[in-house]
This record gives sequence, structure tokens and C-alpha cells, in this order.
Amino acid sequence: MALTAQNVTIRFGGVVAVNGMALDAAPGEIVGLIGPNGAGKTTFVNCICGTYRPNAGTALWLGRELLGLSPHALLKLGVARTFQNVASLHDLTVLDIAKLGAAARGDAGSARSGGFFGSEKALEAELTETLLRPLYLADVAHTPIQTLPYGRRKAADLARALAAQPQLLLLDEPVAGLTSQEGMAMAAVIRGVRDRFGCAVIMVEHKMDVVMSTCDRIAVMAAGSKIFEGLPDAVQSDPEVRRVYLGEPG
Amino acid sequence: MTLALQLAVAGLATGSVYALIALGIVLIYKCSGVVNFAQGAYAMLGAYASYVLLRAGLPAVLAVLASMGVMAGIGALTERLVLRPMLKAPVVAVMMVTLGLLICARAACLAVFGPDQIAFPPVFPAGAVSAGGIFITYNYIAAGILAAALSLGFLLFYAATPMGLMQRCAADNSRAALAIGIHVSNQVSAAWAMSAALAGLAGTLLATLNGLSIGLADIGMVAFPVVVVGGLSSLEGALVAGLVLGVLQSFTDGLLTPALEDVLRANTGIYSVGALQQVLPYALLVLMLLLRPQGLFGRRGAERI
Amino acid sequence: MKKRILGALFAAGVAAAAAPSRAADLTICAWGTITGPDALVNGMAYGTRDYFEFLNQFRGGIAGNKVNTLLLDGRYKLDEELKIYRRCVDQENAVYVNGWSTGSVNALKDQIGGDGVPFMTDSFASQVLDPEKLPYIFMAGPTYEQQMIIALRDLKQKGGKRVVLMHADNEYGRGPVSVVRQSGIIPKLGLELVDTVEFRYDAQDLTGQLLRVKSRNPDMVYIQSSAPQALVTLRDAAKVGLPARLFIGNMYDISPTIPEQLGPAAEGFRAIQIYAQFGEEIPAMKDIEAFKAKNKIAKEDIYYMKGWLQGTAMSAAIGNAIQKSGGKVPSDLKAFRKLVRDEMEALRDVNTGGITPPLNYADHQGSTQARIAEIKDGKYAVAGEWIDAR
Amino acid sequence: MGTRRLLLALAVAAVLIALSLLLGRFGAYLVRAVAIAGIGALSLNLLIGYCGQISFAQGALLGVGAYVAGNLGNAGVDGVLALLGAGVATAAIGALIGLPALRLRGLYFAIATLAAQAILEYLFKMLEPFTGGVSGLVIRQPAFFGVPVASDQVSAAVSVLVLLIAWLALTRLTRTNLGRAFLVVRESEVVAKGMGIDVARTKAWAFAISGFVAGIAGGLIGFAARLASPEAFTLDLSADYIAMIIVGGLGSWAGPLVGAAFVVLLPEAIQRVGEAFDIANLLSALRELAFGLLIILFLIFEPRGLSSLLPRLRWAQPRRRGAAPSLGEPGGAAVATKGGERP
Repeated sequence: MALTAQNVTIRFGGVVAVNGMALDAAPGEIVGLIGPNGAGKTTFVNCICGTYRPNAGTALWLGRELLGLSPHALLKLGVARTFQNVASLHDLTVLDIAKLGAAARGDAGSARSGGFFGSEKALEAELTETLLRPLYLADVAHTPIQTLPYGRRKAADLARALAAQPQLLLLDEPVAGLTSQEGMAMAAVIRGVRDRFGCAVIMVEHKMDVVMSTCDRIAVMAAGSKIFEGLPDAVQSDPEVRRVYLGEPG
Repeated sequence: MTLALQLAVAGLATGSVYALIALGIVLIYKCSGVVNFAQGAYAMLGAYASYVLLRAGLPAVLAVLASMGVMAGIGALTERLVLRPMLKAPVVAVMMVTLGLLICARAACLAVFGPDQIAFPPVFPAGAVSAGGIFITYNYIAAGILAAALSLGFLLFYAATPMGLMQRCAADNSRAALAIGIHVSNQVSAAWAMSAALAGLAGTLLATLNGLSIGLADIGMVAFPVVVVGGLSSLEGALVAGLVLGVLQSFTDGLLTPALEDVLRANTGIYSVGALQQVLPYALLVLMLLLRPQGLFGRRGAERI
Repeated sequence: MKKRILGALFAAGVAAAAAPSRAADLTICAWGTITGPDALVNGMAYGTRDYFEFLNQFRGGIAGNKVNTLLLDGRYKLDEELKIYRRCVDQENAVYVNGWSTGSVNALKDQIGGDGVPFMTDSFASQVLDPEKLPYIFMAGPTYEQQMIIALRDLKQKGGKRVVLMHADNEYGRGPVSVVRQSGIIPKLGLELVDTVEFRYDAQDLTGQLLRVKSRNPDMVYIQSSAPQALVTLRDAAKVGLPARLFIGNMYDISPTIPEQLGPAAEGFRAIQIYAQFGEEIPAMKDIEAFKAKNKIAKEDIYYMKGWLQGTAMSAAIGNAIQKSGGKVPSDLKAFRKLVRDEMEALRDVNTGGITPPLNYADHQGSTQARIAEIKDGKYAVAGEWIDAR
Repeated sequence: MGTRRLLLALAVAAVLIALSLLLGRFGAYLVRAVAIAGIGALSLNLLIGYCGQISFAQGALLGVGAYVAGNLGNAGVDGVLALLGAGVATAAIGALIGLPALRLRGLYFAIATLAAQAILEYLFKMLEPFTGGVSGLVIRQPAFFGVPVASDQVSAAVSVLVLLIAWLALTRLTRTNLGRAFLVVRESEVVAKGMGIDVARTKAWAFAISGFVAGIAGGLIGFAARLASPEAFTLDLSADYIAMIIVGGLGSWAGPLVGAAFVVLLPEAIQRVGEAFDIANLLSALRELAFGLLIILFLIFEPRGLSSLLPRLRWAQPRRRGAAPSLGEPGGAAVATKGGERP
């Protein structure tokens, strides 16, 4: 396994938000993380990608401990994430956002930012061709992100994460707020990303149809702990999952 | 020893006025998340209002109460007319708008009352207590006690009355307050009104001590270190920090500076340390921010995304 | 709409700034703290302006030439004062400039020489008094240091010993005090400097400082600051039980506001008095009364008298310069300014109508004499004779 | 940057330089004042408008620049080097002031800069060997590349030239990764951190670069006034600069210049209009009142500032509302700092 997280625990005051959570993911695999609201899914992701510092646990990525590293350091190790809500970044264009992502990967890039004096033309062309076009963003490359519809903003956020050329990609509700048509398109993009870059993907999501059709494996969280892990088909038939998650009486 | 005692008394008197102003700033911050630069302006306006009313022949108690009423109105009006349209504006904009208010209020008083200091009509009886080498005027005692009593009274009000409870509720969690039927925006207006009235009273007290001029508005700037040292959202903190700062400044003027200068003059070429008390609050503030950024009484909060 | 109004205002201002000044025979430019921390003594700014207005209204101007006077508000802000100076010299083409703060004259002293414009400073700072190196700068009385020495000598005469100097934390305050302290004159007089106390010039509360002063047990406290600070000092002195008779201030501490506001707490306070009081029975007062009958006088105090005196000296020099040029204002401003300066320096025995003893400007000071005034029954009263500070 | 913008900037600079050379000394004085204020406002705009760090210490930082440039100039260093030296020294002090910003946010940091302002003001008065104490530091006439700046006109032209360079450099800066990172930090530090931006490093750069430009502006102030005095670099000056970038339009690059012109020239305009009436004793109050009201009205009704009005009037361009930087938009900064802000 490329990522192996074990016993991840974080407390806020007296509340245990994530309790002994374990999860792993292999390159080229899309792992879905589902669960009811407040189950601790996003908090878990935040722990893995450096936003929160968990109270206990380990998360090994290619043999290195991730927990406690800053997002900045994590990006250098090839760990990138997207956000549930895309921040409002008034002035930045789609291309700007992508460049920010590319900048974060550090020395790994082929065409780097030109710095203060140089030109960024080469970088722009590369990003447009390899990222924006596959994400259907090439036509809005120079449009301020604020003026785009929600779905395209999420795509831009994904482009930013991908520009860092991650090997582990954490997606926080990538299709939330999108229409179901947009959602399916995004799901296709995510699969395409996996196929193309071969990265491991962990995806927090509510929309079951997207999860079912996209993920290779699914973990279910409730009240901070994992209650199930298995193939998509098995999830829906598990009685415990049906009870806590789908609301059926046990 | 008598010097130290007298310095302490003087410091407590000024400190209690600082505390009154700082309480107002904290109150507004708790309720609306705004750091109000215009608090000093409220103090100044309150003092001028008292002055006008006293000159009109009102008895002292009535005049001061009426001026507090006027200030409450001005406070509520500020909130409605200036702050409410800026509900969604970023914090720098809101801070600047209160700075704009300060500039306007000063300019208005300058235009109406002129630049010179005006003698404030006596509110307290003249005379002084002189005992055991300590010498202090009635005016000083009265202003100090009044300010301290009001600060305490206000804390009690906030802790124990229904209205205080509603205020606290609205300040702590406006959504929850709305849900249990508290009219939050009215509570915010009320906070501004109360805070302006408090500042107005503080300004009046200060004017009885220091005379009346637009320089009164400067006290707002001293109050900022006070609120940060106390903890931006802690009323008790504002009270304690105000008193501490008042006493510290007084000791700096009366003991620390001369002692320091005596040593420096005897041993080095340095003759003076200048107006040291002026930077003292800020030095204290920096120290506090570095050691305990949440202030004396503040709580550290977790941040959510 | 908003934008348009602003635009119009702007255009008007820029146009005004670019346009040359109004046509008048000659222009005098003065600035003072009309509004600001030391506005209490701004009578002198009005006094200088009013004297030239008086000449216009009652004497047909200076040698038949109408005077355009400009009074601007420097607000005791350095950048504002520097801007005003530039405007006075280059835009208003003033032949004589009257400027306010010690800080500003100090900043401008080289430029004044470079511009070659006669400059009457309201400040009495000794570092701008140098007829050799600063030939264009004039003042209207003894320097701050000389005033301080008058007070020290007086203490010596009365048998006191322990001296405290109090001053504001600006050039006006700190400068003269360090000059006197470092000159060694205090021990030379057989006195002892027991403390020097510096405070914020806009301080509202000096209780702590005065407790410190009290602990030093002084025989005299000299205040090198102006009336607003003297007011705070005396008020807080009363608060801590220091009698006002211990305190003596420089010539900017004579203000009716002090006894008015402090009442008995001000009794016995003394200050160096260089000029006659407003309303004294002197010839100059007749002119002022005549002027007052037709105009409003902003401040009826001793500083107004100072301004009036400055006007007298300035106009005397201008008048002499015009006479030397054949009764007309020369068209060459640079030469005219130089001539006015020379005539200023050449002034001897100028009658001031009793405001001061006759002026002699060879030393750029006019007069170096002063008296000591004391507050008695709520009024400043002169105690003693003219003392020459030199 | 677009060629059109570059040409426009060059044209404006050329006109200003020509104007300052043709005008009388007072006119040149005003042009110079506007140009220097413009540089100072550009510097503050980088910090507040671009990186979202509120600072009330701009006045004191300008002072640091003036003292350093003055001392270097007096020691015989060429004006250009003296200005660069002032920039470097002020960048260091600016970064030092910015240090608390690595731990503090929003309001707390703003108040910390108030402290920095007060402490620097005190130091200006006390460090007599370096600052000349309350008398201030008298600065000798500077020479640039060995050529003495003999007249106000030339010094105005120099100031305009420096303004142009600063403007070009700073607008260019926003097109780099660092510049983009500033914007993200402004909107939300949490998001910036999540994106992998090194927030501390980004902020430190903002303070250093802003300080560098402020130092150069301060040096020019010193060379212009030929005196660096503690009375000139007070909190009032800081407030003036904040007003400039607000009135001009926060976070835009034309804004600081428009704002600087406005804040420098408006009092003069009111003064001149007022002199037509006999209200000498009211003029100052009116000036202050207008100043305060402008700040309030702009913040409430036109938070994007004067610079956003200009193109609308001039070319009547339709603009996408969301496209322009805005103070009034419910941005992440507002949400993040409201109520819950803690250090």
C-alpha cells in the first residue's frame, strides 16, 4: 500500500472528532470515504493533509510519516487536495490558480514560472494543454475564477491540485453543489485523472451514484470511526451501514 | 512610601477611566466583531454634551445623565447608519470606517467649540483630602470612585440581568440567539448605545479632571493596548488591565523614569529617557502579544474551516 | 454626482494652486497654529495680520502701498508648515514671511537663506538666531534661553537654590533646556539643578510627573512649554499639593485662560513677560482700539500684542526699503527682499508704542528685555522692572 | 502586463515630469508630494490590498527610510545608493514588525502595528546620534549619480521617475507566483495553507517588499524636506496612507496613485476654495471633516474606490462586478475574521 493511515485520532476540546481511524490507498486506486454528516470525514482528510495536527495515529506515505507535516511540505512529497468549498479568490484567473498549484510542486516541474523577469508563456501553454483542456477549462483560462459557474470553479480547484503532479490526491466532496450532469462529468474527469497520472485518490463524497460508479473501494465512517470497508457492491448490503447511514432500522 | 501610595491612587483614578473606555470597546467587539476606533470620540462628544447641558443650567447629575442618553442615541445611530451597511465588509474596512468617524467627530467639535481648552464647570465640590502626606482633591477621588463603581456595576449587569444575558447570548452565538428568539440586531444596537454612553460618562469624568478639549479623544488610543492586554473579548480583562495600566503609567512617571534617569545621568552620557510612559502601554502590549496573545483573561479558540 | 462635485472642487483647488496670487502692491504671509495643540497663544498670528490691516485701513498701507496679508493655519504640523512656507515664498511672492513653530524654522533655516526671504519667527529658539549665518531670520525678543536665565537670576536673588526644569518632548521644549543645562550657567549662579522632567507636548495628565517634582523638593520649577501645557502642569500641581508660586514659565505661559480655569490654584504663578498686556495704557493701545472699533479682534491677549509688535517692526523695515527705492515697490522681488532684510537689520530705536522698549535689530532680536509677571487675584500683574537678559 | 497599460503609465509619468519641470516651485512641490505619497501608498497597498495585512505603522516606516537615507546621504553616499540603503533597512524593520503577523491575525496584528508605530516614534526622539532627537536630522542636498538635485523641479521629476519604477515593479510582482500567493493569503490563510502555500514565508516577503518600497518613499521625503523630524512621521501619517489606498481603491494598482493625489491635493483644494470666504478658523475643521467623511462614504458606498470610478466615467466600459477587487464583497477575509478571529 502506498498510503497507510492507522489509529488517527483528533479531539477538539472534549469532542473526539476522529477516533482511531484507519485507511489505506494504493497507486491507481480510487477510495471513497462516505458517512453521515459529522462523521469526521473531512476532519480525517484535514488530518492527513496537514491542516489539523491529530492527537494520535500514524499515516505512512511511501514509508514516510505524513502526520504533522505542513501542507506545503506534503505537496513536495506529492500529496495534494481539493476543497469542499472553493475559496473566493477575486482577482485570480483559472490559469493563475493552476500556476499556484504548479508553483507548489517545487523543482519537479518541467516548465517553471519565469520569476520576476522571465516570461511564463511556456508554463501557460503546458498547463493549458495538459490540464485545462482535459478539464474543459481551456476556453476560460484567462477568466477570473470568481465569475465562473460553481462547477467550473471546482474543476479549476482540481486543476490546481493536479498541477502539483500529485501521487496522492485527496478530494473533499468534489461533486457537492454540482448538478447531477456536472457531477457525472466530474466523476469521469476523476477517473481520467487516475488513469492518466496513476495516482492514488481518496474521495470524500455524499452522492452515492457518483461514489458507486467511481470508486474501486469504499470506507464508511460514523461518529469518527470506520464501520465498514469493502467493494462498492458490498456497501449497500452491509446491515450496519444501512442502519447508521441509510437510516434503516437494524 | 507616601509617594508610592499617592502614585497608586492617582494611577487608579486614571486607570478606572481607561477601564470605562476599554469596557465599551470590548462590549462592541463582543457583539459585532468590530474594533471601534471611535470610542475616544464618544468620550470627547460625551464630555462636550455634558458641558453644553451644564452651561444650559442643568444640575450636574441631570446633565451627566442626559449626556449619557444623548451618547446612547449617537452610539445606536452609528451602528444603524454606518456599521450596518458594512456588515459584510472585511475587517480593515470596518476599522477604517470607525477611524473616519473619529476624524469627523474631532473636526465637528473643533468647528463648534474651537481649538482651545475649555474650563469644565465644577461637578464635584472643590477641596482636597490631606492625610499622612497624601494629598488628593475631592474631584479626583469622586471621578475615580465613580468610574470604578460604574465599571463594576456594568460587569454585574452583564453577568446577572436578563438583558445582560441576552447580550451575552447574542455575542457568543448570534445564530443560536436568533433561534431562541433574541432580536440580535437590536442587541447589537443596544451594545453600541451602552458602550457610547459609558464612553460619554468616562469623557465627562476625564473632563472634570483634565479640562475639556478635543485632545480627550486621544484616550481611545490608550484604550487599545488596554483591551488587548486584557483580552479582546473579556470585560473583566478590560477592567483589570485598565487599572493596571493606569497604575503602571503613574509609577513610570513618578518612580521609574526618575530612578532610571538618575542612574543614567550618573553613569552615562544619556540624560533623559523622554516620555517613557507614552510607550509603556505599547511595550506592554507587544510583550503580551508575544507571551500570551489571547490576553490576561482571553480564551484561545479553535479555528474551523 | 458625488464624483462631479469632488472633481469640481479639485479643479478649483488645482487652478488656484497654479494661478499666481492676487494683484496687490506687496504681500505679507504669516502662518500660525490657528487650530492645533498650541492654538491658545495664536493671538500673535492674528496680531501681525491685523497690524498690516490697520496700516491699510488707517494709514493707506505702507508708504501708500496696499498690503495683502495672508494668514494660514500650520496646525503645528511640520509638513503643513513646510508646505505653507513654499507657498508663501514661491506662489504668493511674499516679501516678508512670519512663521510659527520652532521645529519648522529649524527645518527651514537653510532654505530661508537660500530663498533670500526675510523671516520673522514666532519662536525664540537660539539656534535660529545668528545674524552672521542666518541673516534673514529675525525674532521679537529674548531667546528661550535668555528667558530661562532671567528666571534663574531672579531665584538667585530671592535666595532659592533647587531648580527643576520641565519641558515638552519636542524641539521647542528639549532644545533650550539642554542648551541651558549644558552651558553650566546653573551651577555658575550657585544654583542646583535637581531634576529635568520631559513630558508629551500633548499630555493631558501630568500627575505622576508632578509627584516626581514634588519629591525633589524644588525652590523653583521652570516650564519650557506654552500655556496649554502650563495649564495642565498647574492643574495637576494643585492636585498633588504643589503651590503655583513655585512655578515660572516662559513668555508663552501668559494666558488669561490659566487663572480663569484654575482660579485660586493659579495664584502666584509667574511667567516671563516681554510685551505689554492687552489693554494697558500705552500709545499702541489707541491704534488697537481704533482698529477694534471697525474690526473684530480674535484674541485680546498679550500674544496679540506680540503680533502687533512684529507687524510694527516688519512694516518699519518694509517702509524704509520702499523709501530707499524711491517710494515705489521695486519690481524685482529678489532685490526687494534683500533690501527689506538690510533695512530690518538697520532698524534702530523703533518706537513700539510702549509694547516693549524701543527696538534695535542689529542683533536680530529687537529687544532683549523682559519683566516678570505674576498672577494676583486672577490677573497677571507685572512684578518688578525691565531686566535685560544679556 | 499589457502594452497599453505600460504606455499609459509612461505617458502619465512623462506628463508629470514635464509638468514638474515647467511649474513654479510650489507646483513642483505639489507634484513631488503626490509622487512620493504615491510610492508610499503603493507600498501599503501591497501589504493591505494584496496581502491583507493591516498596518498602522506606515508613517513610522517612512520615517525609518528618511533617517537612513539622510544619514547615508550626509555621510557622502550617492543619493541612489542612499535610497536603496533606506529601502533595505526599512525592509528589515518592516519584516521585524511583520514577525508578530506570523502568529497573530487580523485585528490583533493591526493593534500590534499600532504598538510598532508608537515605539518607533519614541525611538526617533530618543536615538539622538542617529536621528538628531527632537530637533530632527538635517539632511544635506542629495546627488543622484553624482549630479546634485539643485531645484525642487528636478527633485519632483526624480520622485516621479522613482514612482514609475516602483509601479512597474510592483505590478509585475503580482504576476509572479509570490504575487498570486499574496492574493490567496489575503482571502484566507487557511485556504492558502491548504493549497500548500508557505504562509509565513509569503507574509514575510510582503512585509519586506512593502518595507523596501516604503523606505525608498521615506528617503525621498527626507531628501525633499531636507529634514527628518519625529513630528513628521506620526500615526496621523499612517492614517493618511490608509485613507489613500481606501479612497483610491484597495488592491488595484491605479488606486494608490489616485488616492495619493486625492489625499494630498484635497486639503489644498478645500483651503483655496475656503480662502475665498472669511473662515480661516474653520478651514482646518472643514478639511478634517471632509477627509473623515470621504473615508466613511467611500467605504460604505464605493468600496472599490475612486480608481473604479475613473474607467466607468471615461470610457463607459461595462464591467463585470465580480471581476474587480473589492472591499465590499463578502470575501473570505471578512468571514474568517468576523467574531471568531483569535490569534
